[in-house]
Formats: sequence, C-alpha cells, structure tokens
Amino acid sequence: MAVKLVRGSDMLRWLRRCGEGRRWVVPAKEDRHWLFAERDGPVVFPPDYRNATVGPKGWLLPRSEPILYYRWTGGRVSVTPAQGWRPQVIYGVRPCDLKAIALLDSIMASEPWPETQYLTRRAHTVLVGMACTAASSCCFCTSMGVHPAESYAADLMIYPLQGEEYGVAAFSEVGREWLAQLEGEEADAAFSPAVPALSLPMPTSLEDLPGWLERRFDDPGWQRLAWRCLSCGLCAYLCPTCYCYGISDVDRGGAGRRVRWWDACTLPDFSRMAGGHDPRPTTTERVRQRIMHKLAYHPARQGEILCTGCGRCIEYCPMGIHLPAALRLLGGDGR
Amino acid sequence: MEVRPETASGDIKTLRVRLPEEDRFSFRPGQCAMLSVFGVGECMISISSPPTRPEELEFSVKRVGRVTAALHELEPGECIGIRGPYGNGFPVEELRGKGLLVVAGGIGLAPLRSLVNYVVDRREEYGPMRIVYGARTPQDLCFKEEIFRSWPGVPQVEVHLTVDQGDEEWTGPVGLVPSFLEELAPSPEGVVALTCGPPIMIKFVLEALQNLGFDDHQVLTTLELKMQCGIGKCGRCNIGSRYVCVDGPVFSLKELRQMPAEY
Amino acid sequence: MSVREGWRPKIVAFCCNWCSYAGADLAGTSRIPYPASVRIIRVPCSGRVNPVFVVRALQRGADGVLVAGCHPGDCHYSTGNLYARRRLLVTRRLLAYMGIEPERLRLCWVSASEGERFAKVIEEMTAVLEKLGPVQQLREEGPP
Amino acid sequence: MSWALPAVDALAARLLEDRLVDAVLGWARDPDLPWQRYPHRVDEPSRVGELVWDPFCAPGLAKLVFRMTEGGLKLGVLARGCDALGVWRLIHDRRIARENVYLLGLPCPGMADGVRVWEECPEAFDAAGWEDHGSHWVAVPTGIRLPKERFLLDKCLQCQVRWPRQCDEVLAVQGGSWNPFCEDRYRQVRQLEELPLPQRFDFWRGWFERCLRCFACRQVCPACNCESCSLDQFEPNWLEREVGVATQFIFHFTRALHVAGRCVDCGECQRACPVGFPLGALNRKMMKDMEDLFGVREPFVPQESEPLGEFALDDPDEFR
Repeated sequence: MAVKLVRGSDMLRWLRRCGEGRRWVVPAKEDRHWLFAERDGPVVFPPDYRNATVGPKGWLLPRSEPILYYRWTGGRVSVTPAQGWRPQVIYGVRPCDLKAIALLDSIMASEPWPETQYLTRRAHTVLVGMACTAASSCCFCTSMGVHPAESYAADLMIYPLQGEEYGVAAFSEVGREWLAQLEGEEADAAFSPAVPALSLPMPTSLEDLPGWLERRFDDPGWQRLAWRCLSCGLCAYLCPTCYCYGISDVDRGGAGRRVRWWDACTLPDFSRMAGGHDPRPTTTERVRQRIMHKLAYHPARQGEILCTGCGRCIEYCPMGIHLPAALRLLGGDGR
Repeated sequence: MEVRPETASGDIKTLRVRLPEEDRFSFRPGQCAMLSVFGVGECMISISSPPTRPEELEFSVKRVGRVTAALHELEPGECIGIRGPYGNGFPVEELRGKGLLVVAGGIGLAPLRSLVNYVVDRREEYGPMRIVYGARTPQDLCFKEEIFRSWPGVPQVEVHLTVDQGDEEWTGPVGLVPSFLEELAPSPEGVVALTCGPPIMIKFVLEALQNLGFDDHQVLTTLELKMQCGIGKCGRCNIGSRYVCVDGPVFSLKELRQMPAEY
Repeated sequence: MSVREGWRPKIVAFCCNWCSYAGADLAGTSRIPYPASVRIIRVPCSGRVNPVFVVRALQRGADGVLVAGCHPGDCHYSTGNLYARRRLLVTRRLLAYMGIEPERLRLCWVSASEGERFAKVIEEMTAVLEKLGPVQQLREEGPP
Repeated sequence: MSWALPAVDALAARLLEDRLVDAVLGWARDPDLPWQRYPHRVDEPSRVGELVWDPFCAPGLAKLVFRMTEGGLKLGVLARGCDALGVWRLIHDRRIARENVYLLGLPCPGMADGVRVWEECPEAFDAAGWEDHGSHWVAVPTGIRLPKERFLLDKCLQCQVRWPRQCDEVLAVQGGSWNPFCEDRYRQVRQLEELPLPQRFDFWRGWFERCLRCFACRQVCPACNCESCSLDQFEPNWLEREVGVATQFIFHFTRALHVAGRCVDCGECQRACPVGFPLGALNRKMMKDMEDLFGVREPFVPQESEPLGEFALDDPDEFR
C-alpha cells in the first residue's frame, strides 16, 4: 500500500492548512457518546474511539432543512430556493460510513431526477477517512462485503500505523491536491485493519441474498422478529444508509418555509395515506420493509446492498431487533 | 385557475390551471404532478386533461386530507405550485392501433380521462374504445358532461355506466364495476385493458379481466401510494423494488404479479 | 440583555369567556388605560389552556403569556380554574427548569367586574417583561 | 442471593400448566449477541427453559404487554418492580385489562450494561448462573465479580422498587438488600435547579442539538400510550417536523408534561435513548414537583387518579 508517512501532529497541521475556510466536522465525545460535531479543526482520536453513535450522515442530509422559502402577497406567491450548504471537511470517517456515503451519492444522483440539494452540499464536502484499527462490539462490515481499510467515498484516507505514525493516501482530485502539499516520504506501508467483532450467520452468498429474501417475503419469521418492535425511528436515524425523508410546510402567517426532514419506515404513519389506507399497517410489514429495502429492493434497483455493517442498529435497538436475528429467523432457525 | 365541483357532495373538484407560457411542459396521459398549496403542503395528483390540449391543465382532486382540503378551498384566480410531470404514464405509442378497454371506478377515472381525451383527439390512430365506469351513486359519477354527452358521440367510442346504488332518476345498470364488466364480456382480441379505482375494485377488476381471457400483458393499471418527493428519493411509495412515482404509476398486470402485494 | 429600540413586550392573554374576557372588555369600555401590547384569546375556561399553548405562543413571538380565569369558587364549570392552576403551576416550574424565565407565564383571577384589576395585571406583567426583554431562547431562524 | 432461574421457570411453567395464562412474557438469550437478552414469549410449559433471568435482561416489558393483551390474550409477565409499575400505569389508563395480566414479581438486583461488560469482561458470559452480592454480581461457577458501580445501567440507579410491588405473586428469595442504589433520587434535579437560568437553558440546548427525535423515548414509555400522539398530528400541528432549538424544546417540554404525575420512573426512555439525553432529569423534575407542590408521596406509583387530574383548594399560588 503506497502512502505518505507523517507524524500525527504534522498531519493535523497540514490538514488544518488545507481545510482553511471550511467548516470542520469531526468525531467528538459529548458526555459518553461520540458524534460528529462542528469543531475548529481536526483532532487526534483517543484510543477508545471506534465509531460515533451518530455518524456523519446528518452533515450531508440534515435532520431537517428548508428546501424553499415562500411568501404570499395578494394572492400571488413568490418562492426562493434555500441555499443550505457551506464548504466543509468531514474528518475521521470510518470505512463503513464512507461506503454508506458512496451509496447515498449513487441514490441521490440516480436518474431521472437527481436530488440537487444533497449533491450540491456533497460537492462542497471533503471527506477524510480513517481506517479502522479496533472494532466495536457490533461491527460486521466484512459480512456485508465492506472492508475496514477501504476508502470508498473518501478523498483522503488516513491509516494509523505505529504509535505517532500515520500513512495518508489520496483517492480524488481534491485529495491529491491536498496530499501534494504534505511534506513526507512516499512509502509502502503494511496496515493491518481491525477484524469486525461479528460475523453474520449468512444463509447464502451476498449475491444471492436479495433473491433468498424475496422468496421469504411471506415468511412467518418476520412476525417472530417484529412483534417486539416498538415503532420508533431509532434504527433508521442511526443507520448511515437510511435516507428516507418527508416534506412539510412551516407556515408563519403568509410566509414560511418548506422543510425536508428525516423520516423512518418504521414509524407508524410513514406510508399511511390521507384517506387512511396503509399498505404497511403493522410492525411486521414495516420491519420487513426496512430490511428488504436494504438487502433486496435496493440491490434490485441499483445493484448494491444498502447495509455497510456499522452495527449501530444492533447496538442501539432497545428491543434487540437486528439483522442477524432476521437472517436467523427467516432461515427457519430459532425462536 | 378555475375550481369546479364534480360531484354533488362536493368531495371531488376539478381544478383547471393555466400555466404561464414559459412554464408549460409536455407530458403523457397517466402522468402526475405535485400540487402545492404553500403553507399547507404538497400532494401528487394525476393530470386529468390530455396532452393534446396543453393551454390548460386539469386536476381532479378528491378531498381526503389536509392538502386536498386546501386545494378544494381555493378560489378561482388563486395561485398554486405545480412540479412535474412525474411517473411513466400510459404507453400511448405501444397502444396505437389497438382496441382500448377503459375500466374505472370513482375518482379513478381522472388519470384515464387524460388518455380517453387523448385518444378522442387522435381518434384515427387507435382502435375502438370502450369505457366502463362506475361510482357509488349517480351523484358520484365524475366528468358528467363527457361521460353522458361528448364521449358517446365520438365514433367507435362506447360508454357503459354503472352505479352501486341507484336513485329515482337512474335508469341505467346497478352493480359493482367488476361484475358489470363480466356481464359486458368484452373480447380480449387485440384489446388492451386499462384500469384505475379504489384498491379493492382494482383487485376484482383484475380477476374479472383474467376470467374474460385477458393476458397479463394486456392489462394496465395505475396505482397510488403516499408520496412526498415524486422523484424516487423519499422512499415511501415503493412496492418491492419499484417506486410508484418514477417506475409507475402505470404497471402492467405482468409487472404487478412480480411485485409483493403491498399496496 | 439589551432591549431593542422601541420594543414593547407582546402578551398573549387567554381569557375565560365567563369572567376575564368580560373583565378585559370592561377595562376597555371604562377607558382604563393599559398597555396595548396584549392580544386577547377567548377560551371557554382557564382549564382549556393547554400548557403547549404557552410554549407555542413564546415560540411564535409572544414575550409573555397570561391566563386569566374566574376566582376560585366562581368557575362556570365549577372547578376548571383549579385544574388549570395545578397544571400551570407545574408548567411554570418546568419552564424555569428548562431555562425560560418563569415570570413569562402568569395565571390570575379576574372577574367580569374587575376591569381595573385586568388592566393592573397587564401593566404589572408588561413592566416585568420589559425588564426581561424578548424571548431569546426559542427564536426561530428566518429566511436568510 | 442467587438469581433463581429454575424457580422462575417453575413458576412460569405452573402458570401455563394451570392455564392461568395463555403465554408468559420474559426474556431470552440472543443467540447472536452474547450480551443481549430480548423480550421473549413462551406459550408452552415445555419451553420455559428458553426464558432467562440474569443481570442482562435490560429491556422493559410493560409497553409490550399493552400490545400483546389487546386481543384478550392472558399474559403472565416476569415483572421487575419497574415492569410491574409500568403495567399498572397501563391498567389505570385502561389500556390493559387487569384480568389479562398475571404479574409474577422478580426482586431485582439491578441490571448491567451488557455491551460494556462484553467489551471489558467477555468471559463473564461463560457463567452458568448469577448471584447477587450487594455491590457486585457474581458469576457461577467462574466466580467473576462484576462491580455494580461500574456496570449498573443508568436506569436502575434511582430505582425505588427493587422489591416489586402490586404483583400477583413475588418470587421468594432469601437475603439480599433491596434498598435503592442511590439515596437521593432528586440529586440531579436539584443540581440543575440550582444553576443560573441561562446555564440551565444552555444545558438543555446542548442536548436538544444531540436529540435525533427518533421517538424511542416515547415508544418505550408505558405512560405514553395514547392512540394517536399529539406530536404526530398535522392538524393541529402541535410540533413542526422541523428540528431546531425551539421545536426540540417543545418536544421535550410536551413529553415531560404529558407524563407528569404519570411517569413510573422505569427509566426505559433513558435506556432507549441512543444519545443519552437525560430524560430522567425531566421526568424526575415532574415527580419532585408533584411531591413539593401537591404533597404526592411516591409519585412514581400509579394510582387510580393522577395528581394533575385533581386539585386542592389550597394548592400553592406562585404566579407573582
């Protein structure tokens, strides 16, 4: 692996210089939880950092954002599109989240109607990835074909080597421009990435998984999994690849904004229509929808599995509903 | 803009919208557009006027929720937001030269009305057209001017109407659309059937068409699910791996059979 | 807290239909002067006031919220005002706990004949709010 | 005190055999994740062995009981103090029919943060059984000691009902102490009350920025059992879908008030929250006010009537 070798403190100085004028979004520990927050520059992670509870998704697809502003004047309405982006660097992103961003990119760019607000914000974002040296208890990236040292959507990738030493490599035009400004020797470095903590009980190869699941659309296993789902949106909001959104207007007396916000297919009124008809009325259909979307529907549309094995849904679901359990129950095994 | 009630109860109204010249767009029958009442929200409504009459767009809206209620309360001359056209629409090129069987229930005639008028305007390009339309009561039949007067007068167009429940003045057939259709027993020979209506009606119409010998690829239906973005991104109008907003709303029965029954 | 030039506190007053609304009316017809910055909303009973009305009002531009009801014992529905008192007590303490000045919410008893009292309460509250200034905590970002 | 799993199994089996209940709700081991126990339902006496009762049974069961008994199912519930009070909340709210539940009380030595134990001491999960030694959970037969000070779940810290109340039957255990782990339930509330007002707001604003509004806190809450939540309605639109400081304030303010006088302090909201929002500090503020203002003793114990559904002529008048 060809990288530039650099000491930690030099690396931070170099990054800070290159990212001048941009907003820095970095993993930060708040209370006991890691999340991506705005800070004034890159940081060196303490050893207990593996990945953030809340990943960087919200900095590309915010929890809520205006998409347009409107104003009524005498029966006429004027509309101004929102300009909700600032140049930014998102730093310290793990490969599972980098892969997720690559997936979001392909979804938002998909024809016939690319989603321009996301794409604009994305175009003004530099992603600095960080290869994994330690796995958290619920990681299962390799089961999903994601590798803990791969760059995916990253512009630059950092590989922690021995002690204070890091290897840096570039994977895009911007990345190469930045890397050219780094003093350091090019070298061949050996990097041994973390081994994910979990290995999923895969019933079939990843290629055959969509078909395997589609054949189990009516399997009673869905009910055995979903009866304990409480219909919150936790899994979807923490998931780095969940992108479903809703749109509504915030009116302030004749003027206001149209706002887009994260929605979740696990919430009860996600697909309920105005007349009351709901194609997914119970937790069974909704949990199935979420898992099928990731592992069957999306692969059928765009050829890729929409799960990167970050493990957040496993770690945080308050009722213990997760992908390994789904695969096990649908495989006819277990309770 | 003009607002016109369709039904006596006023639960369906047709909006006629004049677009500024520079904002006009071309579309296919069966396509939809997102209508906005700024301050209330947006909803996806099929375009019920034909592309052959581009000066004005018509949308027939049933009052079911917040946004549709706001659309109903608009006054003539007021302004709405329109974005579109969305969806695939009916394959009008493939249908050329074929006989058409249009089966609709209630407000379900709206998307098909676009197609019917398109065919009326290009009568010579298509085969005979039979329209089978039903509603709960005679009062609930939409587009009365067309179904009673203009369409029956067009060469090679037949209109068959039915209602679930008649009234004093109704002399026509009484019965549900699917059974009425089976009684009419149209021949599937060289004909494509197109259907839209409430989910339960569609289900039984599809069965009836099958009984009449229609092949899966000869049957097209247009579906409706909750939509917010219209551009295949917000993730709620999927049936299996297909999004109604970009891959639909028109699906052939053949496609439908490959999709999970979650609509 | 700096107060903007010319700024006057806005008060939303939820007035009970059976007493305080008439009290406010009396204040008006008797030409008792009180600050014009009050917006009166008639409610069937002080017990109708949902605590969320209070925060919504503060979010949407009010600087203070007054709930005015019948004196204890005089409630048209016999005890609606006493339920309101409990609920708003808790509301007020929760506001304070979450960082909103509790003085922004006031409950008072004003009968139909107490026009003067209504005016006095508004005056007192205006004075308090003038010191506090506008609600900073819940301001929304407008269009850029 | 030992965690008498065989005794629990025997009781569950007896309930099923005697047809007192149609099913028993408890916990089972997650075959994929050694540290995890999830809610599990057993319908036949022969399967009670699937149930588990050890320091890792974190999920609360009350909210599930609500949905499970809707169709008239008679359910035996392995209920810790918190679960039992949650079920009673739902009974008083007419969401659960009393005759549809049989509460089998389990005195609770406190629950451990399973992921944390797994990360720091994975060999603990080789245990065949567990004993409670007051300040520690001790694995049998390995003898591994897990200090509660380090691993106790936040939600258990303030628990007042380690010995369950209002149950149909309580598992007989010998010895052990059932005092709360922490003496002052209102310590955090008092600390916050003593902060100057702007700092109080800053404290909450910091959390508002982290809260994802995923509604996990609402969905796990036995007191949040409305047919349709006002926060989901568009008409009237009590809460915009937009997420900002003001709307987050309204969300947490509304949630806290809606459970005021009704919260059973089971701590499930706190446990479910992925970002650690101090929901307990809001809930316990409401409880403290119920005590201070209205003299409600043990405001976490559900009663037929609620403090905010009542009044007293001499209620304090603080509106000056």
